[in-house]
Amino acid sequence: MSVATTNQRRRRRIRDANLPYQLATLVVFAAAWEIYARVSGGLLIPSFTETAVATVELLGTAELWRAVYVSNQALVLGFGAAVVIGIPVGILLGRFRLLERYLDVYLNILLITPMAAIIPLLVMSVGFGLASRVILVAVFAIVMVVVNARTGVRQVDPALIEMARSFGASERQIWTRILLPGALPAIMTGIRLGIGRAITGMVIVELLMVSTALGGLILEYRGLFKAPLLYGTIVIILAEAILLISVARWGERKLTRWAETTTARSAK
Amino acid sequence: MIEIRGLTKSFTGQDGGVVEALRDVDLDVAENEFLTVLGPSGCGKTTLLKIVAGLITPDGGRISIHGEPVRGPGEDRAMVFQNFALLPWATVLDNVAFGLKMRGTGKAEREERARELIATVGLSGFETKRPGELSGGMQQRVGIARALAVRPRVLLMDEPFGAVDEQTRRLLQEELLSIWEESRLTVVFITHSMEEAVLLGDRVVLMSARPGQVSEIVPVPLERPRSSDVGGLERSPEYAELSAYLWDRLRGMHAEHRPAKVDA
Amino acid sequence: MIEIRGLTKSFTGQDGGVVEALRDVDLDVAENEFLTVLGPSGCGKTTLLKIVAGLITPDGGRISIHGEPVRGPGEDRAMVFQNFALLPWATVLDNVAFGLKMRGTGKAEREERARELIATVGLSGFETKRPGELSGGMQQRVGIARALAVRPRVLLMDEPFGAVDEQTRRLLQEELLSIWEESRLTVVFITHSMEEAVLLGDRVVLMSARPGQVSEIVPVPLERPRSSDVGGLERSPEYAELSAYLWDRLRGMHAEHRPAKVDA
Amino acid sequence: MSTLAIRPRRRVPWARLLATPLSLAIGALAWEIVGQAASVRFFPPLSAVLARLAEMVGNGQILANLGDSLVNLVLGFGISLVGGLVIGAAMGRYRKVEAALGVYVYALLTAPSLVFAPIFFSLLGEGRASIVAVVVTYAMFVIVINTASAMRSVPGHLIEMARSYGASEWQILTRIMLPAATPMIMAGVRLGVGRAVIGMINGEMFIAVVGLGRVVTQAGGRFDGAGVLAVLLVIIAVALAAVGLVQAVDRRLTRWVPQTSKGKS
Amino acid sequence: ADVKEDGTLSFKVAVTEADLTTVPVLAAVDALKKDGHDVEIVELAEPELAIEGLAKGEYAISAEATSPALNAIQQDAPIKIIADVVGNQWALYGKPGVTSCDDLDDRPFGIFSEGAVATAMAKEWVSGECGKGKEPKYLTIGDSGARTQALIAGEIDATPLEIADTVALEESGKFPKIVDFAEATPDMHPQTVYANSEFLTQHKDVSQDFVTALVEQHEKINTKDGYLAKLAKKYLPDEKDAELKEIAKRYVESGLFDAGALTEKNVQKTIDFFERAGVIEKGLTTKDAADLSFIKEAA
Ligand SMILES: Nc1ncnc2c1ncn2[C@@H]1O[C@H](COP(=O)(O)OP(=O)(O)OP(=O)(O)O)[C@@H](O)[C@H]1O
Ligand SMILES: Nc1ncnc2c1ncn2[C@@H]1O[C@H](COP(=O)(O)OP(=O)(O)OP(=O)(O)O)[C@@H](O)[C@H]1O
Ligand SMILES: O=C([O-])O
Ligand SMILES: [Mg+2]
Ligand SMILES: [Mg+2]
Repeated sequence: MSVATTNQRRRRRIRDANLPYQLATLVVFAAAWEIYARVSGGLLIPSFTETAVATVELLGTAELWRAVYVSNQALVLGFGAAVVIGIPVGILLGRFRLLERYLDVYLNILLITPMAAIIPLLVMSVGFGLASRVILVAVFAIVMVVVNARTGVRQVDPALIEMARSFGASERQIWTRILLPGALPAIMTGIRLGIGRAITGMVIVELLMVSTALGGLILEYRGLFKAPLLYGTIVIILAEAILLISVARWGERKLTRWAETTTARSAK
Repeated sequence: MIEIRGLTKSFTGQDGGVVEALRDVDLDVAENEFLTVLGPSGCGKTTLLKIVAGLITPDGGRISIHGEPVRGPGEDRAMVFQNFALLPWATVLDNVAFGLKMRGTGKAEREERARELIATVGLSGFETKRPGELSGGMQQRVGIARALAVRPRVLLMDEPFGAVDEQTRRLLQEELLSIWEESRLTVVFITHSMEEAVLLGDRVVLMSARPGQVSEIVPVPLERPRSSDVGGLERSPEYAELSAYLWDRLRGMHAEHRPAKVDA
Repeated sequence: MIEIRGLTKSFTGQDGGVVEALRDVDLDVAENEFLTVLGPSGCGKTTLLKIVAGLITPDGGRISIHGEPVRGPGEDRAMVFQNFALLPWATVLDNVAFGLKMRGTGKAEREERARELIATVGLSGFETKRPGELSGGMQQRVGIARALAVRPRVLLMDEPFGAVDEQTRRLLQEELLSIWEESRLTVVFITHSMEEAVLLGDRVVLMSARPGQVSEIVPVPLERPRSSDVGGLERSPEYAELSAYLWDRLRGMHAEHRPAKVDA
Repeated sequence: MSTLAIRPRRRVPWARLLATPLSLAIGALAWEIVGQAASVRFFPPLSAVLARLAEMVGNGQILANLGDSLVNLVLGFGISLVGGLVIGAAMGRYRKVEAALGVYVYALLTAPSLVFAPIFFSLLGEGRASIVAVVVTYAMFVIVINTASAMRSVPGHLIEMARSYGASEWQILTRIMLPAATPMIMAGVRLGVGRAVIGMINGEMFIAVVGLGRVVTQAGGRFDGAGVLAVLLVIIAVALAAVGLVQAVDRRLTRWVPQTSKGKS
Repeated sequence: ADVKEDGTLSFKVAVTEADLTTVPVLAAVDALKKDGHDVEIVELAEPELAIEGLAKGEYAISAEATSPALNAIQQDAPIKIIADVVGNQWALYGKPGVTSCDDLDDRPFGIFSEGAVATAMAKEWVSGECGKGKEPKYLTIGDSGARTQALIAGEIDATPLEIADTVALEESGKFPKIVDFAEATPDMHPQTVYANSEFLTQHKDVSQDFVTALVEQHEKINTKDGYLAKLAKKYLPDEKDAELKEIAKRYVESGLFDAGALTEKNVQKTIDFFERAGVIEKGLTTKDAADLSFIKEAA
């Protein structure tokens, strides 16, 4: 119990220590933005204050929340699929070298392919509905999940697998009792990075082809030169990304407290 | 009870080179014996132990326990690992209960048994800690408790105290001896340390490297029980004589293998 | 030559707790002395050594070398680290020359000097290897050569052989002794091992923990030179007596600090 | 001497060398078969895509635009590399810099960078500068983050060792921290170069329509599946070549890392 | 725009996804180049970007949808409409069997983004034609080509399309034209040429030369057989030849190219239309939005 509270206290102190610096950065950034917008802003560049006002305004509209709801359907389904498919595939690749050797090149290709370019083809094949949005979100996110799960499995101490075998563990038990928990920190990192990618995918498909929801709002505000609302929407999307990633980080910490690194920051 | 005849094992390294880890090893371990194995690094000690554990299949030769050929890991054997091999995410209790769980023991029974063993190795009160919160010596106690929990007849230990500091090591040696004296398990114990080999073993198996072979088996004339005063034993002339003898033998092997120059 | 008076040092842990690592430590090290420091884990041995090295500033007390107060790392001292602290990307030659480079020695001179030291520690032929290609014992030879290369008057060694296997350790001990006997450096040598403390030291400093204090200083009556037969020394009655005495003292300290139960 | 002089018989690891080409061949075959069987416009068989590619190369469309795109890539990646290393090193070394920038860098890493396209346009116009800026938003942050955590995880005892020999702050940075951090930094650089290629195409598609991005946009607009995939093949080849180049540099810089601890990507 | 030593100019003209409708503009630019001016054609991804650049004075001239220009003008951007690019080329197409608005009640109806011209015309038509309480389900698909595909694939029941996209559709004969917006909303000029006001005042003569050249190009297109197809081949080398010819023919037949078609009256009507559609606020006048002196001079 005492351990837990000191941990919390430490974490809180670190957060408190960071906050002034974070705020300072924000202030500098906001000031630079405000000045630039006032001096030489164009039609598409609102000032910081206008954007802040528009953001608050947007949050009070039903239209925004409807858009958030619709966009997030694709996010939840697509990202869920990426996790459910990606983790086992990653573990499989991490465990079986041969398989990995053959699939590695495709993972690399997936990692470097500009998905935006294939959106027209995707939309042609599965249409403009939820399906293409879900697929695109999944495709954006899954590489991160697979690659990290694979790395995680590779980092599992082989001695643990041997130990389990010495006690007669089956392959299934090795997966559930050794590989999955051992790879969990890396898997959680993959999930965190995957969320970022998933949100990117969600927005990009809406911007490029299926212009509903948040992407649709961006296009609309851009088309009407409502710059503050345009960037208000973008701020809200970024806020969602940060929120979800923070939740993932929190979950990561909860689930993998045992792996908290002991590498102290080098002096200074 | 353990009978090893003509055991051979080679490995193909990642670079395609072949290493002969064991050549023609013959060895018998008696029931209740405490056998220690000593030899330079890379001489095949771990390979030998893992073959006994059923984790590695030999290329040739026979190995049987109580007349039964070894075909894989079995309930009669349990291993204690050099680097502990504890699950970092599991509590002490779950780690100790791990072997029982793999063998399908029910929750209530395995926890009871685990608590018992935790008490035996002096870790009561630490049941809910995780390995990261324990010192090396405490971690290795967990490893020993885990192995003992499955009631093995043969305990296989691969340099179990190699990663533990000197003082803790002595305490663990004393504890291991008293556990062994009570339970009369059969123990095969690998070590790098001459003192340890002599202090613990009934016989010391000396192995030499490239290829890994049994070069000599040395009986230890020290009296039992030895658990009460490991420090005291060191003062006996038999101990001094034996350890000097082993040191000479090992230094010879070591010097042979210390390269003066390598071609890159 | 080293004079330590009333040294104190506390650390504030990450969790905000304060640990008193050293309390009121007085210690004198004579010119050319080989001083070994023994004590349970966490008693402040490393802290003490780093203060002498000038890497840590004490909270209170005085420390001077040849009457000069210590203000930071100095050219008169060199340290050998427990985990070798070799640069994994640099060759043996560059590692040995590292200290000289930091001190601005020219390339030709430092390479010549490095090759000399590499020969001294028996690593000629390995100049272009990287640490990853060497065994632990060979790595620590590199660490020792690096320290000797800068011609220190004081050699500070923090459990230098802790990560090396038993047999290699004995060889390194013999080598270190013969180097020291030739050069007559002043050595402060931390160890966890009683045998090592006795085999190497002129005096053994026994430290106790919480707070870290010097509890006793034990002179070693064994004859010099000892380098020729470390194994043989162990058979002498003085050695047996002294090591038994130290073991009793240490076991006492250790048992005191072995927690029976913790509050979670 | 004798023992080590025996050189182990080395076998060429054919199985490993052949895995990638073999795997690509299987993939290509599967693509061809599925493409033929499906017979739909959005998924033409490989042969059709290659034919289209040959045609596009023939009429000069690919090569002319490729050069343009590569300039964008090289500039953007170069800036990302320098910026990523400097900011990352500062974040890794100085807690205050990390405190000030950390959250934002993470936010930018995960943000859908495409939404910033109009900002770049407003700030930098439609020229090369905007596209390079998009490349930078795609590539830089992953380098920053890897560099920062690489610097943070440099073993403290190496720094202490250097200090004990009187190393200066600058010497510690250049002689200890940078080399020690290199493997992890290079992992970030490898990810960064892949992202840079994506940024290059996106910049060319969503600000000024130039380079390969222009070719792919036009093909997409016509729903010319073979055209899109043909350009995509070129882009993937460019990206794989870029990643391969980084890997080659990586191998040179990190030869010292022991095999066992050298995790892939 | 920079004035070079010999008095000629150096400036940029922005286009968004060059297609057949922008070809005459490109030809007019070439005429200016012949006079010694240095004109760079910039191809942008979105019309909004062109407007932004125009407002900042980075581009002298651009041509695309009228509504973003009006929107920007209303926000005090220094932009003026100076000529027509192409007449109202939009028509509403439906899947087989759809003939009136009532058939579309609660059916998927593909639109360009909110605020786009075609969307506004479609919505105005829906509100005028459909029975009370009847409304299609709008589905936003940002690209005319994509909407054509969606219509063919049966994803949507109806959508406004431009001529370029309808050729393939009409060939099949299965997809009926429900309404031609050129007839339903006469006087609407959805696509125009606009320019930076400062450029217009500082370089009146060059601006005039440009508009005159554009008018000439339009004239040639309307009078010389196959002239547009020839231009198209020159300026759109990547497009398929046969298809382009067919589309060019359709544009010419529809008589959509008439740079001088803008009048005070129809510009005001166009403004009024966008006001009704909610794309711009009330209060904008022809005088604010357009400078028709160039086309008058050219005529
Ligand atoms: N899986 C393997 N693949 C290739 N070579 C191996 C493998 N396992 C062991 N070897 C080689 O076999 C030889 C014997 O190894 P083993 O681990 O049994 O030695 P050891 O006596 O336990 O050494 P140490 O005292 O260092 O633990 C060594 O040369 C080693 O490199
Ligand atoms: N930088 C530090 N921050 C906080 N506490 C520290 C720090 N360095 C040492 N300590 C604490 O000071 C005490 C003494 O540490 P020190 O490393 O000197 O012990 P030691 O005798 O060298 O132990 P060991 O034998 O395990 O190496 C320990 O309780 C340790 O936790
Ligand atoms: O793949 C991306 O377009 O980011
Ligand atoms: Mg071993
Ligand atoms: Mg220490």
